[in-house]
Amino acid sequence: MPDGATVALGGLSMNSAPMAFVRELVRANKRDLTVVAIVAGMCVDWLVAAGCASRVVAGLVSFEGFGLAPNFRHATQSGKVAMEEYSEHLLICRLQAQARQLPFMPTVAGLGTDVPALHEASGALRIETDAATGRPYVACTPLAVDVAVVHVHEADVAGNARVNPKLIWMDSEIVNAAERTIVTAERIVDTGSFTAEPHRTSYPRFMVDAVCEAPRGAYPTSCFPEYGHDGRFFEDYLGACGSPADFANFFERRVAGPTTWGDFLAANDPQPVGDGGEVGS
Amino acid sequence: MPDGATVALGGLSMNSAPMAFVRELVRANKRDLTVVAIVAGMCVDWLVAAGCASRVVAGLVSFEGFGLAPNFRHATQSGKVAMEEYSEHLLICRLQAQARQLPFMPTVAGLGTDVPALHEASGALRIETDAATGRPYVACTPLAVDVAVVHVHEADVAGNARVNPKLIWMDSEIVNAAERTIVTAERIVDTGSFTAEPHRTSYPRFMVDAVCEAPRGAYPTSCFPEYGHDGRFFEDYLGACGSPADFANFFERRVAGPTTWGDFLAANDPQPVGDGGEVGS
Amino acid sequence: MSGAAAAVPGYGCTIDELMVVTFSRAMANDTRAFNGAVSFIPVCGYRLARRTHAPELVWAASSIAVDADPAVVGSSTLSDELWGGASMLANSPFDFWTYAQGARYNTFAFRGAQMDAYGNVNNSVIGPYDSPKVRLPGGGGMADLGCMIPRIYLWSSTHDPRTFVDRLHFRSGIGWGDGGDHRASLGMPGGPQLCITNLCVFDFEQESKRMRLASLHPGVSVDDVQAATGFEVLLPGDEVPTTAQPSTEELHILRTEVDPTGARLREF
Amino acid sequence: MSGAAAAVPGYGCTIDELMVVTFSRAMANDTRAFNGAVSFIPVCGYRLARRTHAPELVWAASSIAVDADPAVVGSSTLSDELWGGASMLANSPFDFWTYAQGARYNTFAFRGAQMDAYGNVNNSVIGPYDSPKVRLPGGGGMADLGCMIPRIYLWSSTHDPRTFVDRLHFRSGIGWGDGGDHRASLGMPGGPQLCITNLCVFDFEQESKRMRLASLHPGVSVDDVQAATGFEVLLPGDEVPTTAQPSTEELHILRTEVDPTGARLREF
Repeated sequence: MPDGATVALGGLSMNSAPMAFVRELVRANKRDLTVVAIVAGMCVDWLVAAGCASRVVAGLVSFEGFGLAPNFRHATQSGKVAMEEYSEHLLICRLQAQARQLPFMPTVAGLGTDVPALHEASGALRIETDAATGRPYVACTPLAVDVAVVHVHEADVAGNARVNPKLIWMDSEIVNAAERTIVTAERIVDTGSFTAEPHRTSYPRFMVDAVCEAPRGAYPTSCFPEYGHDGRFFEDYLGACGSPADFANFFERRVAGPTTWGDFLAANDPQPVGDGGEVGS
Repeated sequence: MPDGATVALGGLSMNSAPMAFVRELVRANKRDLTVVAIVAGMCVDWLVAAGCASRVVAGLVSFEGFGLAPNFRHATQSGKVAMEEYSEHLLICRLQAQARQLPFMPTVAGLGTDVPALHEASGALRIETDAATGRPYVACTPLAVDVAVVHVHEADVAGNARVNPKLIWMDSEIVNAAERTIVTAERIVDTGSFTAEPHRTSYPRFMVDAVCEAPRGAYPTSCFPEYGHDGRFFEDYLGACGSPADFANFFERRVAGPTTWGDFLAANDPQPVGDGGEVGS
Repeated sequence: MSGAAAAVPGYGCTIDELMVVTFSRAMANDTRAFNGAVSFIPVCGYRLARRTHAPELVWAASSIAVDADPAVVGSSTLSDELWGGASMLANSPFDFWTYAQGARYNTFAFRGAQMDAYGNVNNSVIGPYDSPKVRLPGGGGMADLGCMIPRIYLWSSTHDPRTFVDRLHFRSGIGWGDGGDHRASLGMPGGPQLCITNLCVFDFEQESKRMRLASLHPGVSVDDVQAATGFEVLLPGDEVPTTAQPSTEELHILRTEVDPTGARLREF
Repeated sequence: MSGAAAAVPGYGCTIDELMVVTFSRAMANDTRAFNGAVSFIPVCGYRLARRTHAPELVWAASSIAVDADPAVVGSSTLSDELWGGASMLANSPFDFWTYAQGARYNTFAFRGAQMDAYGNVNNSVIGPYDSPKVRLPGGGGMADLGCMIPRIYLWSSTHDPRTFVDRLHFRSGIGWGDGGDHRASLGMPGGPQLCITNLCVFDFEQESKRMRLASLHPGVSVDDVQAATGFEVLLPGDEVPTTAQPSTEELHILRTEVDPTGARLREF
């Protein structure tokens, strides 16, 4: 992952972001990353806080009911980090155009709003009119992604990967669009686990370039159905934002400082696995 | 299902076609149907043999290694039935444009072949050039479907439906495009079966308008993983095509004549359920 | 993280409860809804409607979990906390977005940091776009779903002139657009039906598609609403009615079954 | 339904076996392939390649079952009979077609009822399109995958002038199109690499993109091939080599592991 790369992060809002990998980007002091995240929160805020990201390409960045993402907010307000704003579906369509090698993907999303005009100069989005019906649509051009990073429950060393109980969020869209894909997994399993239930495989080995084991690797976001998001972490994080010094201290102690992922988890003392939603699993 | 309706049939080639429902269309002596079937075989041949279909909209109709679909072949050669020929992906794109209420879906499929020109006059397909890149694409316009009919393993009376172990073929594309959807199911189950494993549901109740129980309802096509296609039926069917009288006799005795679906199965003596592929189920 | 909501004079309930019940009553039996982030009032409203007058109502929790019936509403409306009892976990890019584009879901509710008289919303920036005073989260699916879904509902627990503005700083999501036939001319189905706030209920005047006072919550005057609203509030021809009182049964179900832990107060 | 294939003089195998082995040897270790209907030769070729020189080769049986390793090849190559041992059952509209459009699969093999010198194929009609002598099944995915997949292989077990024609009655699938840079000008990746028949192997001349004789099966002459081919067969600068002999190991694996029941003979 060179400085300056375009990296797309999986997950959605409080759910299933590849936080262990994001923390490694922070610790590796990456610079000038363009971060693509369809609907995101903490993952983007860490990369902005650590100065890794220079550009955020997203439909929404927030901590939901907990509040705004504080570093993202301040860095984009000051102009230190650029926000390339889409709606959720416009961004999906750009990723789909890339994945399917199409000149564009059409959608009605964004018509009548101020979003398409943000991308008129770059040509990323174009409002066009269908020749036959006269209906307007937004032509979403391909969005190139160097590396997608997604978190899964199980992967084998060949790269077969599975989200339990089912791939739900939009991670497949970034995987399909990306030049390379890195998977972090709660568990590394034998290939026999995939051949035993091949209908449950989310990504085949040829779509995955690297696999890293990362137990509880989505913390503090959720990893349904195994664990929920840790609201206390979000509250502590926001609570530390009173002063730059307080936040720097918090970020070093609770995020960037711990040497291993295990050390990080110990520093944050998450509740035991199994406290998440227990639905249908 | 009024005469003249456009009906889309699920399944793919030798697999998972809603044969029990198709047989009821034959027995009800429906007329002038437009039959949409992406990659099909026996289901189309029955409807053509019985004079139900006046138009076939498809990417491929055959009995694969067993031979050509005989009634389809002769009726389209004589002009009695019109073949509206697409490729598989061009047809999917037309269905997707309909499902997503888009003026068209773009694809590179079909470029450089004679297929798009078949649909130039009707405007169903248009070859266009992307304004920004100069790249050609095929604009696939929406294909309206009155009724989709798909076969599943399990459904509840509310219309929730599940294909085991996973929705694999392109049935979702016709369901999403159709005004109404009829599901035939190997088994009717309680809604609790869906709430127990909600990640396995293929269609939610609001996409399904009617459910009919039809055990072994895909016979003589397969219903993976529960039973395979019955090659003997295909061979007998083709073997009866030597003379119109022989075929009429065969069709009455083995297809249209039996009163109930159970009578039909008894007349054809399929092998016991469980002889299909036993993969990963 | 939860606030407290004011009592509604004479109604034996608080304002959050009145808003949920009012939202619930607007839901027909053929409603097929889903919800996005921080949508406690609509989530409670869908759940209540299904338990009262609209048993066939479809609600996809977080846009994922069809017919979910969780024991409680948790701290996020866009998480698996809400998925208990669902009959389907839909996949987002293929299932959800196809159903949304095809208007198989017919109902969506959104709120913005700013909302205008036509039910358009801003959740992107306060201030100039390129150097904003506040960088908000972004519109998420608002720009998409506003275009696709025919029955749009708006709500706000902060009815004040900062929220209800004459001119949005950015249009993140479309309601009735520029008003009149603008939305229809773009080929979009339906449009905003109601806006339910902590002071009143707005509907939309048929020709102009501007917000019009439909009912006042108890103790609230027309002048109160106008003072809290940054655009001119249209009035109905007749006298403005008072928002109907929740029934004892509705309040009981809301308090004991729909949202026993009071998650809806997170919006206050 | 199965036919019989002629013995290959001096090679200790039959022509189906020579075709499978030749196909197999053309598959590099980075092959990511799938197959459609009635594709016994390619299916056996992928399976053999993976067991010999290309252990990393990906083959999605019926385009669905990734890394399948069935005990036998059944009566259809587009059915669940082939799915045993797969590590993934991909969904057709979302997984398969996305991987195909993105050229994540890089290899596809097709045959047509007619094939021309540029590797274009016809599987739609024999005779005039509107009143055909024979209505064939239709191109299925040929018109799609010919455009999307960079490494295209053709094969035929019926090398005769009815199959290899100067002018297709209908172009159901594109190979090199009109030849030269036509395919590239349409923005398509790669193109046909080889055509393996029961008489010979063709490659494609680099400039014109016309079929050129690459090797002759034992006992077949250049004249035999030309007589069986409806277009002028290009010859290489040097003498035409003989198609290489299958090894004992390849034949053993083919006969005992890849296709012990001889399903490949369904093409003969």
